[in-house]
Amino acid sequence: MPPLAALPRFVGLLAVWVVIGGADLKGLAVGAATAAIATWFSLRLLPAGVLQLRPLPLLGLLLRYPLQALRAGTEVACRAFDLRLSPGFVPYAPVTAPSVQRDAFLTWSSLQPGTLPAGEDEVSGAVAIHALDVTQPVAASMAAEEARFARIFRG
Amino acid sequence: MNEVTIFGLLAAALVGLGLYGVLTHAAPLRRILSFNLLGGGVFLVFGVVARRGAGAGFDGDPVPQAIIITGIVVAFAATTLAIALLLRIAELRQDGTDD
Amino acid sequence: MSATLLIDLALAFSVLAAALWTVAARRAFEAVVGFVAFGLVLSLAWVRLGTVDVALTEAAVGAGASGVLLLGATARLGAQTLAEVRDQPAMALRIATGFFCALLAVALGWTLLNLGDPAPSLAPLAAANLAATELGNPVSGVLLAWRALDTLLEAVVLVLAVIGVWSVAPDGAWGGIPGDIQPPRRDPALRLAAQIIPPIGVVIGVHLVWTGAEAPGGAFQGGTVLAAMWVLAWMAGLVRPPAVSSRRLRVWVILGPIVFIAIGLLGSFLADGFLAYPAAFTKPLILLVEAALTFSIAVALVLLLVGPPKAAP
Amino acid sequence: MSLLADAFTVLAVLAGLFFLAAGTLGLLRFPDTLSRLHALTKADGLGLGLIVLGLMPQAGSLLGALKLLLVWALAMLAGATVGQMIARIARRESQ
Repeated sequence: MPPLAALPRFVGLLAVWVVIGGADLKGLAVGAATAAIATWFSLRLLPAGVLQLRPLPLLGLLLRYPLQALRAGTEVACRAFDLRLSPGFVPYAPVTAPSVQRDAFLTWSSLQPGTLPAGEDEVSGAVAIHALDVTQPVAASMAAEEARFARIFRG
Repeated sequence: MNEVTIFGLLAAALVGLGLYGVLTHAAPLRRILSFNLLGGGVFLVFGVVARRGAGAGFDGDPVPQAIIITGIVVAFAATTLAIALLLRIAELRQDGTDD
Repeated sequence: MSATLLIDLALAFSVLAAALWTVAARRAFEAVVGFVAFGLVLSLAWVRLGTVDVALTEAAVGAGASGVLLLGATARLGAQTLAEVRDQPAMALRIATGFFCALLAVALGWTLLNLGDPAPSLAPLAAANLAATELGNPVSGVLLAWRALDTLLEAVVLVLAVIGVWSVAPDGAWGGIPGDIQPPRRDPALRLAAQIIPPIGVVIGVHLVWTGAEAPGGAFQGGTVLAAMWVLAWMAGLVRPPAVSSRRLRVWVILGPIVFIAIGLLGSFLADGFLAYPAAFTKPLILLVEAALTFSIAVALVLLLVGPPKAAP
Repeated sequence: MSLLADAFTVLAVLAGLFFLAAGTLGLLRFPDTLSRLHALTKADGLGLGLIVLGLMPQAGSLLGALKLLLVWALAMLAGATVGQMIARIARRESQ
C-alpha cells in the first residue's frame, strides 16, 4: 500500500479517536494502533487514489452547507404547513461518469434543498430526482451543485 | 413516585405483555419477538433492583448491571439460533420436502 | 411534579406503547419495526436507571443487531408465517390468557413496589474490590474479575450459538461461504456509505472497549459495533466472509474464550484459584482478556448475523 | 458571557425543535412515501443540526463540541444514505 496516499486517512481517523477519547498519552498509543487498523480496512473498502480531495474547495463546500441545510429545512417546513405540493420525478443525467465521485455527489444532493435522488432509470441511465415541487428548476440546480461539487476532487 | 416505581411497573407490564404474546401468537417470528419483550421486562426488573442498590458512590449495584449485559447478549445468541431454525424450516417448506 | 419524573413517565409510556405495537401489529414487518423502536427507547430508560453500560448494550445488541437480524428474517420469510389459521387460539382462550398474564403482571408489580428496605446491595463490596482490579468502571470490574465465570460462559454461549446456526445448513452447503452472496453493486448509496463509515466505526468500537476500563463501555458493546461495521461492508458486497471450513475463521471465533481460560488457569497456579488474577498483573491481564474477547465476540456476532452457509463451497 | 451562551443554546435548541416538529408534521401530512422522505432527510437534519449547534457551547471543551459535530455528521450521512435507498425502492414500487 502506498504509505503517503494513506496518510490523510490515518490522520483523519486518529483525529476521530482524539475527538471522542481525548488526547492522553496512553490512550493515544492505542488510538494510533486503532487508526492504523482502520486505515487498512478503509483502503480495502476504497483503494487509495480513487478519491483525491482538494482541501480548499472542500472547505468552501462544507462552509456553504449550513446555509443550504437551512434553505432545505425551511422549504420542507413551509410546505408541511401549507401543503403546496406538486411532487414528481425529474430525470437528471449527471455529467460525472458512474464512480465513487458520482455516488458521493448523489448522496450530497439528497441533503440539498428540494432534491432527492431515487435511483437510476434502467433504460436511459438518468437519475430520477424526486422533488416536492416539479415546477422549480430542479435540473438546473442539480447541474449547478454538481459543478460546485466536482471542484473538490483532483484530476 | 420515582424512577424505581415507574420502571418497576413498566417491567411488570412488559413481562405480562411478552408472556401474552408468546402464548397467543401462532407465527413463530411473532413468538420470538414477544419472548424478547418478556426478556426485556425481566432485565428491567434486574435494573430496578440494581438501582435500589445504589451506594458506595455508584448509581446502581454493578453486580446485577453486569448480569443484565450478560443476559442481553445471551438472549441475542438464542434469538439468532431461533431465527436460523425458522428460516431453514421455511426453506424446507417452500421446497415441499418437509414430509 | 418534577421534570425528571415527567421524562421517566414519558419514557415508560413510549416503551410500553412500542411493546404493545410489537405484540398487536398486524404484519410481521410492522412488529419488527416496533421491536427496534422498543429497544431504542428502552436504552434511554437504562440511562435514566443510571446504567449507561447496559444502555449501550441495549442499543447495540437489543436494537441494532437484533433489528438487522429480524428485518432480514422478515424479508426472507415474505408472506410465509409458518402458522396455519387453525393454530390461532380461540377468542375465549385469548381472553383467559390475557387475564392470567395481567394477573402475573400485577403480582410482579406489587412485589416490586413492596421490596424490603434497605435494599440489599453488593455495591459496597464491589467498590471495595474494584481497587484490586485498577479499573475505574465497576461494571467492567464485575464482568472481568468478580463474575468472570459468567462472562467466560457467555463468550462460550456465543461460540455455541455459531455452531448451532452453522448446523442448520443444508447438507450440500456444508463447508461453504456463510450467508447469502451479496450482489456486488446493489445500491450506489449503500455502497458509498459502506466505503466511508466502517473505518470510523472501527475507531469508535475500539474506543468503546478501551474506555470500558474507566467509563461505560466494554468488550460486548465495542465488539458489536465492530461486527456491525463489517456487516455493513458485507451488505454492500465489498467484503465476504471466509468459508466455514476455514481453520483461520474457527480459531478467530474461539480465540477469546481460549485466552480467557488460559489466563484463568494461570490464576490456579499463580493466584488464589481459577480465573483469579496474579495481583501484580491484574490490569494488563484484564486488558488482554478484554482485547481477545472483543475480537472473538465481533467475529461471532458477524457469523450469527450472516447466517449459515447457503451454497456448496 | 455564560448567560449569552445559555440564551444562544435555548434559542438554537428551540429552533431545532421547531424544525423537528415541522418534519414530523410533513411526515404525517405529505401524500406519498417519497415526499415524506424529504421531511425526514431535510427538516429533521436541520432540526438535529440546530440542536447540536445549540449544545456546542455547553460541551465544556473544544473536543466535546467537535464530538457533537461528529455525531451530527454521521447522522446526516446515515440519513442521506437510507433516504436514497428507501426512495429507490419506493419509486420502483410506485411504477
